Amino acid sequence: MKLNYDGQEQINADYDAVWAFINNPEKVAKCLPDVEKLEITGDKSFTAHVKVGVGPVRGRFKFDVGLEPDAENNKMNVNLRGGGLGTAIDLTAGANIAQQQEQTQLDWQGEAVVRGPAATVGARVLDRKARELITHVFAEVKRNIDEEQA
Amino acid sequence: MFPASFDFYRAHSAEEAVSLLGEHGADSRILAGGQSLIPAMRYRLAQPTVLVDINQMQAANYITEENGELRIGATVRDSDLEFSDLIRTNYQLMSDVSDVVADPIVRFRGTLIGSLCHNDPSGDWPAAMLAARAKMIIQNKDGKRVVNADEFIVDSFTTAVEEGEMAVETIWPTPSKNTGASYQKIERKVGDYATAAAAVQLELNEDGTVKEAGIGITAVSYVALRVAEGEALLRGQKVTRNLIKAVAAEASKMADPIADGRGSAEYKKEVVGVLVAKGIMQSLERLGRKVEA
Amino acid sequence: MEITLNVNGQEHKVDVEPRTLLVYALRENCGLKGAHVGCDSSSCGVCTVVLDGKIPVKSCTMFAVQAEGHEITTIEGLGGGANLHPLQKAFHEQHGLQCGYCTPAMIMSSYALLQHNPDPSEDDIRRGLSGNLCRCTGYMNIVKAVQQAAADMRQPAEAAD
Amino acid sequence: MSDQIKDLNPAKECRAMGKSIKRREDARFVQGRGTYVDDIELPKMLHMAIVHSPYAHALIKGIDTAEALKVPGVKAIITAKDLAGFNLDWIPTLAGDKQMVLATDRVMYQYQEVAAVFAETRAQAVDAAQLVEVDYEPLEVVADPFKAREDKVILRTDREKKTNHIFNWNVGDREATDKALAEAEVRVKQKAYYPRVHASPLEPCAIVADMNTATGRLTLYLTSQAPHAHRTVVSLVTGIPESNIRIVSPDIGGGFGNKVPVYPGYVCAAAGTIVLGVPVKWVATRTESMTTDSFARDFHMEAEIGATKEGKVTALKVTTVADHGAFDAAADPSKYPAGLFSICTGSYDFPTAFTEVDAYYTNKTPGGVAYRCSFRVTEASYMIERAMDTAARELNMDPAEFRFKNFIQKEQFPYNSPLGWTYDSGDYETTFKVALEKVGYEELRKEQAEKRAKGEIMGIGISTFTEIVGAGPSKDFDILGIKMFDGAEIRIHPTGSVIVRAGTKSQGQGHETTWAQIVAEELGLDVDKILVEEGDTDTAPYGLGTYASRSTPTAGGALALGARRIREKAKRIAAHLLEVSADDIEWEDYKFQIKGVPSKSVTTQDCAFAAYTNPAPGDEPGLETTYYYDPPNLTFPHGAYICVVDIDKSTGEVKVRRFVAIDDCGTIINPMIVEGQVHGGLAEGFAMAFMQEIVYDEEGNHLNTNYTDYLIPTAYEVPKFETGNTVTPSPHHPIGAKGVGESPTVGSPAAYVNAVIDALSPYGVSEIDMPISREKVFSKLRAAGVEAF
Repeated sequence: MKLNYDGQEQINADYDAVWAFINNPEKVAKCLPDVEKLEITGDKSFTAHVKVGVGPVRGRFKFDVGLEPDAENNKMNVNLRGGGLGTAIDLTAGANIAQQQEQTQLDWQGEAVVRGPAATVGARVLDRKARELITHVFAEVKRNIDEEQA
Repeated sequence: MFPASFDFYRAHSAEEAVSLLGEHGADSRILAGGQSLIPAMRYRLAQPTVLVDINQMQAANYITEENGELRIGATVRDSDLEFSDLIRTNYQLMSDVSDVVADPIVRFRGTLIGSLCHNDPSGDWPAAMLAARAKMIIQNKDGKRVVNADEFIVDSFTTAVEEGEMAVETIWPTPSKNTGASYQKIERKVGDYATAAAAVQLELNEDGTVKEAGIGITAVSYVALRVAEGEALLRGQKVTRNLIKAVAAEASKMADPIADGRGSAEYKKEVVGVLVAKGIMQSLERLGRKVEA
Repeated sequence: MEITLNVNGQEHKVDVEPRTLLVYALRENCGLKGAHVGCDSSSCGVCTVVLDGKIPVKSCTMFAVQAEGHEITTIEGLGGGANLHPLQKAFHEQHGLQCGYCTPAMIMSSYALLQHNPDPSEDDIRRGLSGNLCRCTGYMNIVKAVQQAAADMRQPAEAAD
Repeated sequence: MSDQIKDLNPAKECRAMGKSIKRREDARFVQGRGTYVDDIELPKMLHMAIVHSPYAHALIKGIDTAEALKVPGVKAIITAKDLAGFNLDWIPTLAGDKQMVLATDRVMYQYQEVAAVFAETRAQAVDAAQLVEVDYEPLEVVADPFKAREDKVILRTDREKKTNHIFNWNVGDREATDKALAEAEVRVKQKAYYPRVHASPLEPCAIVADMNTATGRLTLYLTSQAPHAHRTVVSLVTGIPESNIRIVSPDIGGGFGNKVPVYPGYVCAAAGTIVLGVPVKWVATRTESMTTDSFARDFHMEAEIGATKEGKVTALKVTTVADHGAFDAAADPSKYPAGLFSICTGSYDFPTAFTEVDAYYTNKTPGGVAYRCSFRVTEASYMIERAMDTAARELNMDPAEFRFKNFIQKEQFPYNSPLGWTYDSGDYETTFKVALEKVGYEELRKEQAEKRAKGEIMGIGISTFTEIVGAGPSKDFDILGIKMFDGAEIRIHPTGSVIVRAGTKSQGQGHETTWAQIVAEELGLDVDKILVEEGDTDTAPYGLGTYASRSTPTAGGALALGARRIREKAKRIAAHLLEVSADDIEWEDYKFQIKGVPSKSVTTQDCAFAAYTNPAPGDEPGLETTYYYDPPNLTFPHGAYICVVDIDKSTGEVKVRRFVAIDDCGTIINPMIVEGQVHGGLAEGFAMAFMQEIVYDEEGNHLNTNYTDYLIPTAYEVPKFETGNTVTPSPHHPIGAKGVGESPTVGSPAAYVNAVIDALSPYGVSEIDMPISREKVFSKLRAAGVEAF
């Protein structure tokens, strides 16, 4: 199943600060919820072991995450591939970054493709949880940068 | 399919269960009827490391009616409700639901409180709980607390029951003689989750106007929803066709379903209104009343 | 862990893991192959056995450890040889089975149904058996078989009236 | 079977044909003592679990089994690389294509098998399978045959031909048909999609594979509808001589065509026992069954009928796009890649016709089994019966009247159809009249008119179908080159008891009873003296198995003719016993008697005793035979089905009020069993019309992988059926029988669907595809402005 999401964050920092943050795998990784184990595998990639739980559906997912900055277009693309519980998840997210006076606006869109038992058994649940997850990540990006700035 | 390994404990009292949950933390689960949990474990979508079985808690197996309330313990099965004369006579909504929840064999094992705690967004009982204005008693190591239906239902598969807590009793107000109710469910076959469903309970005044209305809908959002606007429209009014249409429209308006094998979002949104309407009409019929033109 | 299962009036001491489902304990530890497995989702009911004389359960959706302390009845305990249960006889006489895979469960489910409702209508039977799938018979003759067995089983009581 | 009691044995009955003798196989089943593959346990047996791909189309960059191998109890894990060592990484399909056993460098559909784990317990095997890490690189997915047709992504890179097109198969006169259509006064087009479905016997596929390393003998206990064919395939694939392979197909928990193919799981288990030297058991989970067993149908069809204004049909053209999945593993006779789809002219006398089928690869599970169907006949019958109704509506003619106008007449048989078949016999008018009378057609139409006036919704649906079964005559029919005959062995023991063995394999059809009835009737022996055995390749004579309603037309013929051959010899013995010449003996009233002298007679049993104690001089002792029957033609059962539905305006719920089914399957061996088969088939037709469909999304995700979402109807949903028969024997079959197991699945879907369309036709509805959900009906009613309440 294919799920589409989008959202927006206003960050109290300038473009450069935001750009630096989202190019740093270590910092980006910290924005994922419930990370149990983290391996930085390159200057633009990391592997995260994440605990997931939706009601009775609980387990550990492993994600390989790659950051693909597109400086020319002021855009950051994120590819996330992994899964657990027999399920494969491919998530691609793109964020357009634009400075507006003192703030920087992050316009993001994401598309998640879920394959395997969770897609069949849990469509009703996954959609909401995936939305929560991706919203959480960008909210955390904002919160962390805001904190850095403060 | 075969579940992943876990440790198995038997609790003989709620205190013991709560203490075991406290000891083992987030990966421990209560095993009541197990009719949702065990299949999830067979698919290994759920892999709890500790199960606390409460089935031998004899003291939790009760259905009692006193002081205008029905109290039901944690090990009461759906079939206990289905075959209970008390329920059939005095609790129309509960009786309706207990006839259509899951399939007849699963009902012999599945528990009412277990279903409520599982809080499947397509489950039957949460919608009924809302319509009937039922409550839940939750126990933890420090004691008990009571939450009403609206607070109990938090999110998909998430209730007010926190880690280390256990729901021990559910309380359903005894409907007055002037109360009619109906559960309207569309399912693709016996045993299926609802495509959409509506629980309706109407209490009438002597003059036929609505004294109190309860409407819960399920399978049309991330949790069961109370159609509060619809309830408000009904209160104090004579039930006319136009009023029913307006209430149905409220249900459709607040429904926010996703498309799946059971149907498109548009269909579910529209049909849940039809089910609310049918539920109102049947509630009235059961009181020997007709919809006014 | 070692547990004791009381199946068809006989005690079986078996060594199982907590995760062992009752159906596999019955089949592989007790050697009773009448209960079958047909799905992963508690949908098909071909594993149905009866607890405590009248409670039908899908034995794939219960752990063997949970069955301790209960009397379990499987198709093997219902009747056999020269003493077939009226349900077994009726399924045969009404051609209520074809491949036989769902049959033991269908009979056990019918058995429990008749404990709760000795004189079921056709609708009661169709509803009551709706937790058990059959792919061969189209259910027509299963309904007839349960009706015949119900009548047979009521007979002594009715004769006494 | 010492526990078998008198009550469960059939009555002593030598005049056995046409009697509702109770089934002999029931004794073990009602006591829970059948033996299915999963019931078989062997010493030191390991369990196998399979790792499946979550991707529908991806490259495999690596498989890491290190963690999985650490799980306690795990003995081995195999991947395609290991299989390649035995030349078992690819196997031939029945359709002449090849398919991967375990994914090689890529996966071609979701849930494809990637690795197999062998462990001491099932749970350990699953524990380990979860830990096998596979590194995938996703590729673009093609999950739609129309997208596949564009050839933008070529799926089968292993083939020389760089196209997703598998075949074009056509029959009939294209030009003449186009011309006739162009000249027709009325032209009616009808599209219909027959959804992808799964046969879903309740027993999933299973195997216990046991290689005896001391003797080199491989025994496979297998859920097999065709044990002999499977043994030949295993021999061809592994190089092990057939004499060293024994396939035992024990009790089978339903087949419906699902257990005809050779599945990768079987091959992995066999490889496992060969490598490990201990028995290996694999029982598919329901999820595995739903996702990796061969599917059925998935035909996108379009029919065009030409007719005169008076309602006489002049031409038929049917074109089809077929989705065959990742490999062409359709189970059809070799010369018929689209099966017997060219029966699509049905029961009607079309002067000219043309049909063609184009098949494509997609990233879906391979297959194309004949699910309770004689090779694509279900699709054909559904198409023509839907199109005939549409044409009747277009002509403003009652669908019954339109059918009467166009039936092939009784006098026209044997009838040569424009698509090349010779129909053996039939009496369509009579059968249809019986059905119309039984249902009270005139009254129902009146009731419908009254209801319509009140705004109530009721429909009547008709299907007067023709089947084509009994594949088949060796001049045209083979599978992998093996001709589609069937064998029967009859051995009469000195005391007159009999063992009958056949190359068929019952999965619930009741062969242990009906085969005994045929032999009893032919030889005047009591049914309860005749033991029927099937399924063990060491003992049963060669035969192609049980599917496609072929058992009675093929093995039934072998049994009757085998029995008659025995009767010829018994006659010589009778002559010897009665001290006359064989010419003076006649077979009369189930006995051999001196012509015209009933008091001077002996029974077959007497002859059997003599065959061992007092053989006729110059004659070979003993009394047994093996007969291989090669049918001269197929058989053409037919029927008339009428369905009555009521529709709830508010929810779109369709209630089947009545269903009348009159079948004509020729001579009836056992009416009880025939009726049981019809009930079952009508229920499956109902399931397809209203519930069953395998659904994929565009990413190739299989969306209903278990029975919570793939809907199998229960006793509560399935309607009641009213059945009956007419009897038009097959002129060429030894006992005139035609086969019936599939007629109701073939014939009924159109009746259900036509009823719903008939009900909705006042609202301008002329199209609705299976499965008919409430949503489809609800939406059509709302679109037509019908208020819900």
